[in-house]
Amino acid sequence: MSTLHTVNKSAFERNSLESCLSVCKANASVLLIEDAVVSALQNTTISEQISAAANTGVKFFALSEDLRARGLSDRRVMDEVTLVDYAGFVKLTTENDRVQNWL
Amino acid sequence: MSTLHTVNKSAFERNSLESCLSVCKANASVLLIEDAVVSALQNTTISEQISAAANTGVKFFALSEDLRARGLSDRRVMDEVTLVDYAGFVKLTTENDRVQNWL
Amino acid sequence: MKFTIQINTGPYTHQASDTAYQFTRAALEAGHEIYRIFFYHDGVNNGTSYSVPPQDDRNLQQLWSDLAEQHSLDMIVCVAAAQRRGIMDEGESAKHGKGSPNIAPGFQISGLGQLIEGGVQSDRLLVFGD
Amino acid sequence: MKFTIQINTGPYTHQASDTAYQFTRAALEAGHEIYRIFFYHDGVNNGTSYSVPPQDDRNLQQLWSDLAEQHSLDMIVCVAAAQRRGIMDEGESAKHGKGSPNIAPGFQISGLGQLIEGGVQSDRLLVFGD
Amino acid sequence: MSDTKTFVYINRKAPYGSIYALESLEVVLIGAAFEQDVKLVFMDDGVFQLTNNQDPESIGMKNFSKTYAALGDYDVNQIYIDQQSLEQRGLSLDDLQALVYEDEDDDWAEKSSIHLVNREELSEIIESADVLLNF
Amino acid sequence: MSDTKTFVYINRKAPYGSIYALESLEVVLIGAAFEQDVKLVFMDDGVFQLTNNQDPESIGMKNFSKTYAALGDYDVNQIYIDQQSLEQRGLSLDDLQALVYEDEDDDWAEKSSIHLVNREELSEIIESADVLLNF
Repeated sequence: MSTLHTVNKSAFERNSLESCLSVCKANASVLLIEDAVVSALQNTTISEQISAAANTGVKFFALSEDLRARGLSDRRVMDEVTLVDYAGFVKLTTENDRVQNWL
Repeated sequence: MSTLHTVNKSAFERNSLESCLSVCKANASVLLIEDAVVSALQNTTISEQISAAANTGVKFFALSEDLRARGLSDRRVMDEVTLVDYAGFVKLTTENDRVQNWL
Repeated sequence: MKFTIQINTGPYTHQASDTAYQFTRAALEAGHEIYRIFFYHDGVNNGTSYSVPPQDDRNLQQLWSDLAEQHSLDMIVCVAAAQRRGIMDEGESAKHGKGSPNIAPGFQISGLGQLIEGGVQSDRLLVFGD
Repeated sequence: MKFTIQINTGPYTHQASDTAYQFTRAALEAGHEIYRIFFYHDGVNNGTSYSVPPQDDRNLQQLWSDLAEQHSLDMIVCVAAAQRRGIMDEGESAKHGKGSPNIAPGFQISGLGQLIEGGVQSDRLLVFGD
Repeated sequence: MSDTKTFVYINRKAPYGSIYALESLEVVLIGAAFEQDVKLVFMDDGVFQLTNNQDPESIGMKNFSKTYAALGDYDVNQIYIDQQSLEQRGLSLDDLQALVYEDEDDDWAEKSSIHLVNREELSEIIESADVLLNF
Repeated sequence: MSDTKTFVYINRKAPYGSIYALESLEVVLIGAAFEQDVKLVFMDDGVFQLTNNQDPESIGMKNFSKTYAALGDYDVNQIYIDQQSLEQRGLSLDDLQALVYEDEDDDWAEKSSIHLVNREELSEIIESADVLLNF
């Protein structure tokens, strides 16, 4: 049993990623979409939170279309974060048992 | 010359109060309205930021109508925060030289 | 799999309607079923037929209406939210003494029960909003 | 003093339109002049005449229309934002081949220049939004 | 597949600043007719939805907070409040409405619907959901 | 009262997630006709508005980022970028568009419109405003 969490707002602006991570289980997946893709960048004030959660077994994903829109190439994204496209987004929702959309 | 800053979102949820305080001058006024009134409560994880800014001379206000709506009585509000009603809100905009609305 | 999609924001101001649209297309392309799309809160504004966006921009209402036609989608606009925000079908418009209906093709007005029922009948429910 | 008020959100979902309304009333009561109210982004949705909120709730469009009439307020709806979101006066509706106009009394459609001009002519500009 | 599912409502926003708190309550009440298993979570600024003595009249809005007290009559009696969110905001359970229900399996004894939970327990509640609704 | 005022635009949100970045640019361009003193501030997630290589085609949106390069032609050449916001996001000026203008008082020499500022300097810019527009 596992949960897909989606976050759509920048962790620099809102508390939704932090709240999400505070209830994430080790087998959970977190998908960053819309403005939240900026939270996937390397060497930011957020990166450490993502690394720490990844070390406990949480899997991180970011929507490549939203990264590309904002001029943020794969090179800048943390190693812990896997890029997926919309087809991959759909696949994640089916591979997990439920979806929690942090709004 | 002085500036009135308004903040309308909870500091527990968004970064707008933090950004506001980072550019506030000693003679500035900060008015908390809408959901931001929750940032005026005593003994929270925010209170210290407000105390620190108040100690540098920043004046804090909160809209009493918005506090009352949310069941938050004056007793719970930090000593550093002065309550104003809508008439007081209008007065603050005229007593300062400009208004910066942090959205 | 069967999906129900809830959309909380209107078109253009926030990306949520765009994201929901792209997700819905991708789900259909992958062979899944979209059981229902429920437009709630400001999301009801996606269903206005009066929208005229700039020529060089996307027309979200049109995109939704076209997708609904191609895939026989069940697109519901929450009645209470629609009344608050001024989205009317023929019946609502007559009942409230307003002018021409402004609901776009493919959108139907119905109640919140449709959202719950979507949750009951679908394998996954996703919410897009601000 | 002269004020220009900008409103970025529609009615009901966010408090901004309520706050702007209460502020405007308080400013008028204190003897100030409201030079202009500019409805921008989703704020244009405040100007729909089709809104029918629940009987036990406030009717924001009506409150604005009444205030405009009592105080001869200049209430502008941004034309580009209104076109995207489906708010039409008679001229817009005819031009784009839509049905009856759905703009409420007291609201006028005009351009972004009115916002800048409001900033130039007023002593204070306030923005209410989400 | 059984037609009974677990619906978990996550409430994270203060009331009156946006319509979400009111609408969440609407969905819960409408949803009660579907006889699903319903759990309500109040976390982050959502804990302010349950404060005592709300009075939004002077901002022109309706006080819907009395309606929470009726939830027990609709068999909505699994209400989870995040302790950490309360503490961060200087609040305690005493600041919130006492929500109760009558337990039909226990001679209609009046019991509290409210459970104070930590983040670990919140994880479990989310994992127990078939459907998650966010407000 | 002179009819020339200082308009300061505060841009704090990432592009495409909301319409504010696009609309801010619209107001600035329309406002140019009014010949006011115009300053643009990019802080918090607003710094992402100026990233190179934006490509929103696959999310169905228009790439408006090329328009920033035209600001110099409209005499909008006071662009302030908050250094702390860049650093917090692992960005540097190299990641952003280089915006320039031709200085008519200096034989039309091409100069940078961009000024990297700290929060102290941002305070001064806000204090210099007659009108503040927030996006």
